[in-house]
Amino acid sequence: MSENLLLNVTKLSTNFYLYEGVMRVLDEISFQIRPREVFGLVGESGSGKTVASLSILRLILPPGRIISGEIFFEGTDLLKLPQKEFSKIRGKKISMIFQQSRTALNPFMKIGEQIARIYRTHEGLSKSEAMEKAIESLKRFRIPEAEKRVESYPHEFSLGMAQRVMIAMMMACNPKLLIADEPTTGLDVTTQAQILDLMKEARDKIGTSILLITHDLGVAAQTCDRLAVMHAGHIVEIADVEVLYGRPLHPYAKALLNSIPRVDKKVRISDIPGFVPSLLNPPKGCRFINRCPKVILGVCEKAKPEMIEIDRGHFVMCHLYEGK
Amino acid sequence: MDRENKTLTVPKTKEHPLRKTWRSIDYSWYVLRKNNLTLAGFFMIVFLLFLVILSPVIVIYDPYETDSDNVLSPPSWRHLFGTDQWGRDIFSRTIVATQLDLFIALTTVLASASVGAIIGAVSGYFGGKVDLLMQRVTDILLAFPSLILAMGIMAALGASFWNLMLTQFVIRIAIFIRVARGEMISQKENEYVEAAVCSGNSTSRIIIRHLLPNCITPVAVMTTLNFGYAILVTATLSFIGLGLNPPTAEWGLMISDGASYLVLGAWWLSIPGAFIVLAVLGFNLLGDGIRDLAG
Amino acid sequence: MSTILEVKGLKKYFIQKKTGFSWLKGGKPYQALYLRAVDNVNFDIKKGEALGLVGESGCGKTTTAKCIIRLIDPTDGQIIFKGEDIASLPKKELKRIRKHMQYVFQDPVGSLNPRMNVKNLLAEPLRNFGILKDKNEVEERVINLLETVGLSEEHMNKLPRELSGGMKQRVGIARAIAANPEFLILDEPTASLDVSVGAKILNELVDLQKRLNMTYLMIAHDLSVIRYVCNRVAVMYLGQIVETGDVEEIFSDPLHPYTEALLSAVPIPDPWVKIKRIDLKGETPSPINLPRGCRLQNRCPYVFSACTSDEPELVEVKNGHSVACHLKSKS
Amino acid sequence: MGLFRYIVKRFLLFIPILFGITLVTFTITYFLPGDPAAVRLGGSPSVEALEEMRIKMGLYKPVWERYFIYMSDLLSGDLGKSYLTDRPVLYEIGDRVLATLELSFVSLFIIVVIGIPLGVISAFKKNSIIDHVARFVGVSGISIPSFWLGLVLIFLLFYVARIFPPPLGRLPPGIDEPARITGFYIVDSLLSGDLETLKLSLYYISLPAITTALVNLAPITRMTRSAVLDVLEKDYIKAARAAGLPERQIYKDALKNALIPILTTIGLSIGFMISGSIVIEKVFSWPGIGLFALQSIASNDHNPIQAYILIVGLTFALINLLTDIAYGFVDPRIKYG
Repeated sequence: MSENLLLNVTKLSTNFYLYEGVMRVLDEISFQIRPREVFGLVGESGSGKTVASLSILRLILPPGRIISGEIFFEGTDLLKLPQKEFSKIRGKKISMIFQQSRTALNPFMKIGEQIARIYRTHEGLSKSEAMEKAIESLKRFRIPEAEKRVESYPHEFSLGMAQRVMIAMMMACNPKLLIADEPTTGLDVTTQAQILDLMKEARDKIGTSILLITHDLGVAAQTCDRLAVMHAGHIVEIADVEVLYGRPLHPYAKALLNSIPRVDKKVRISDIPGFVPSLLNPPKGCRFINRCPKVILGVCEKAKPEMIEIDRGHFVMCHLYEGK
Repeated sequence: MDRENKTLTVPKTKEHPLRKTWRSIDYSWYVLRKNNLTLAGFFMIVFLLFLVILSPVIVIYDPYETDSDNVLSPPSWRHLFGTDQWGRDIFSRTIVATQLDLFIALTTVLASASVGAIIGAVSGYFGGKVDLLMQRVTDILLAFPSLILAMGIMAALGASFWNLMLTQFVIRIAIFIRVARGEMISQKENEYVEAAVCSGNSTSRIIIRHLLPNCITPVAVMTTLNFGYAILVTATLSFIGLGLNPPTAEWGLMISDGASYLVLGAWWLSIPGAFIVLAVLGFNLLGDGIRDLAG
Repeated sequence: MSTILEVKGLKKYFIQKKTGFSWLKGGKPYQALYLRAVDNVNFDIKKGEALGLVGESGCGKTTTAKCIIRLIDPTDGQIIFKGEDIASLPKKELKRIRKHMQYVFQDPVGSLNPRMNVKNLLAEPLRNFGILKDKNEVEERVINLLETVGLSEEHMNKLPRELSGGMKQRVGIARAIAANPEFLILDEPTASLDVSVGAKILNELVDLQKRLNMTYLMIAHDLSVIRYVCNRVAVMYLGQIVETGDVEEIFSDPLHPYTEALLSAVPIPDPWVKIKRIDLKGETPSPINLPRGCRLQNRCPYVFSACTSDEPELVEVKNGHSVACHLKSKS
Repeated sequence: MGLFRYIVKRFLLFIPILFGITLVTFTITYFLPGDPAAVRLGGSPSVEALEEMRIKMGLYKPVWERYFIYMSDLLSGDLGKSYLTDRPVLYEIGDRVLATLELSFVSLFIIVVIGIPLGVISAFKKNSIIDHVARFVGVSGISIPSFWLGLVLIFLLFYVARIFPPPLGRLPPGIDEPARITGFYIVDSLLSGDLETLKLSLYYISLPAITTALVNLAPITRMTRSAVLDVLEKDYIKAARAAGLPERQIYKDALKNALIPILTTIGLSIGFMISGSIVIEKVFSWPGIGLFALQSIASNDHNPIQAYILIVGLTFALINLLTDIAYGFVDPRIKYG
């Protein structure tokens, strides 16, 4: 199975060192991404999704630090790679799009130039060749009048268009893996649908795997092949999307899926009581313990549950299922 | 919905109000400690204030009493910092000057800060023609480097204590008006103002109870950063003869006196100079810390 | 059921002055451009009803709502609230109206004064509207209010920044219902919250409406939220209502092409349900330069000659279901 | 078109400021102590002579008329006469302004060469030792009174160590100034090939320039640091890293985008140096416009005081205008907005 993996994250932990104490934002999370798949990382705010994505690209800035774990990408451990080598992978083999693309583009630089210099950096093209490729890549992501638009500055684009530019820029070198951190949050639904279509299209045509980080379970259901649910720095469940929505096992995943209203039919929703625990002083055992309706006293508060495979490819981290 | 769950999940921690105050003091202290420079600044100011408080005890010589037998003497046990060209005790003069310079800086900056903040806030809230006029006035005042403006006004009014106070007030009121106005304009856009309208508040109550408390922070930061600058302006004006008049015990004047005897040594100007640096540096370091705390 | 609010021909134009150099050639010193944020909006809400106002960002939903509570003065039109036209009421009399009409803001962070504690925030409407004066009574009522929205006494002395997002929004709701209003405007009350927290707020809103017999005007861009809370819905596009009717009716049988597209774009949290997307091409035009005729003409897949010449009017096609589309209102 | 409009708008906003500056200088002169007529006549003139002179000078005319006369004189380039030297103020200032400018430019050169790199390093190596040192030096710099620093340096480096020259102006007494070409001694002596004078003028300018630079270094370093830091924390820098651009390129981006605030500070520094020169010139007997202004204040000579304040105000305002316009050229959001 391991030869069939594009990205293998094992026991990755990232801490933030603050005045109040050490914040254990990621606590030994493990997941795998296969080639040509859309892998979703869902969870509520504060669950550590964004930190997970930034950790993969080693973009964690102080006071944060990756403290342990391995991230194997095509057989090399990204965390052990020297900075210089790693720069060659970023943007060429793994790249990332951000939530606010208008702030993620340099406001003083024409977008054509911004895309072209990625070609110049990674493929060593000349100025004019790179510009031609930049136009081509804008066309690929359906930006109208690409020849003219390369001369524009980021503030001249609408939010949706800026997100397309960002995708065009980050997909410039046809990376093997695209990390998309809430790429459609803040966009209108119709624009969101278009952006998600573009990303799926990129996967189909180029074969790029996508790590989609989202809080929107609707987006995850419609876009992802496999899904990991995060809660308070832990991945609590991983499964194929149909399995996860059809038969969620972890009490958090169940509760989360029960809390979303639907547009196609009237459903009764219920909330999850309590709050995401503080990551400064998380519960010693299971981090869902304060909110869980099925706590096993004497077990859940004592030890962190192990990740166990219930079915083929269906992992869950909960004491309820241990020994089954 | 099961309401039982709620009592379980919301931790019942009723915090004593004093404890809460302590927590915020503790946090400020943490910020001070974390940044050694801010802490240093804090102690510099505390030291100077300490000297000012102790002045009735430690100023043993009359700072204006001349002693022709004992001029320009270097530091000794009798005269800790030596004596000046008229035989006056420099230590006593420096302490009295500390009182004077700190007094001028604190009162004038606080005065222009409070007046400026209110003018700026009101003009920013209402906008319109008065605001436009206010803006032009501040533009003009800010068109001059403040030292030059101060010099001009002092030249016109003549060197004296009250003229210096007035000048100090005038040269920095514009900056406070501008800061408060800008803050008011951005605070005004916040939804809590609309919410306050919906809650039935009158305009005056919205300004006083809702907006002004939220405009204080940048004004406060600006105020601390200006204390040091005000001390520099007083000393500089006095040095060039446009601030206070001799024989007042004032740092800038003392340096100016000492400068004439540079050939004989640097004692007579280094002591007051060191005090200026201590005071200004103290306020600047502290101001930087407060800015970090607020930002 | 009696009508509590009737909006007739509501318009809000924002004027943008564009200064140029045409005055050098003897023209005007500036050119006034009208941004037609809300352009001839009509609807009514009956007592006890929850009307949802949906549309994408910039379509004028929030401007409409803020005109109704007069945080923005409308350019034209009538707002009849409990039989009285409040569109042109002088500012002084608005306090009387706002006792009965309240607003819950979208952003729980920005809408609570960061320097006021929960108690003072909630006491403000009680005192200002002259409901309670006595200190102890106010405190009692504040505790009561906090419990109504699922908070408790211990939150009373907290500052907004010490509360989580969900709690802040609940304080916002508590403040809005403090004076026992009959009519509540909810501006995207859950948009900035996590789903599990949002679920709690939505359930509480549904609950409150039943218990206190309140009337809601709820603004949302998320159609599933509307479906959960509202019984009627109005769809807005570029400052106009393009379709209105019962929630079940519109969500199962949308008539306007824009409603259709909007509904088909909502991702459904169910991997088995795949909706066929109806894609609108291009982008929403600027509300400054609006085309003649239908405002959707450049994006609509069914566009025909009438669309470019005449502006379609909102016409009732079925029982209570109205649509503003040349294609549908004719057939 | 966008840029043109922006610039025209800036210029239009500049006009009321110019007007305001003249208003302020006029008001200040109006309140200046002393009787200008008495100063002009000198000695102890008779009451009749004084009265006659007052009428001749228009001192009895209403305020607005005097302001009008002042403005029309100003517009025709007439700054009045210095009654002390009996020469037009314009000439007096023209003789001295280059001394002030030469000192300012040399100091500016030192500041830019040291301050900006220091700020940049300080930002890139945030919280390193260099950063702490730079920040401490920065905050100390703005806390030391320039005149005191000058005196201490004179004492240490001239009286004690005998490394630097005495504070006696631009050249030692008895040395002729170089043939006047530009008015800057360094440039003139270089152009006329007079290496001895060049050496002396560099020697004499060194200490005042170092003093001015030390005091003005702080704002530039601080501003550069915070501007670069500000940019480094932006999302697009993170995105550029995610796109695999080399660190060198990222730093280049950060510098480029931080350029405007740095430019503004440089502009402000020029203003501060010119205004601060009044003190430095006194300490070092530097024959610039600041020293001239002080002499005029001491002898109640109104016109030069007025001219001095006017010129400094104008320079300051003009620099602000220029930085504003520079923004327009660099920031595309202004150009099209």
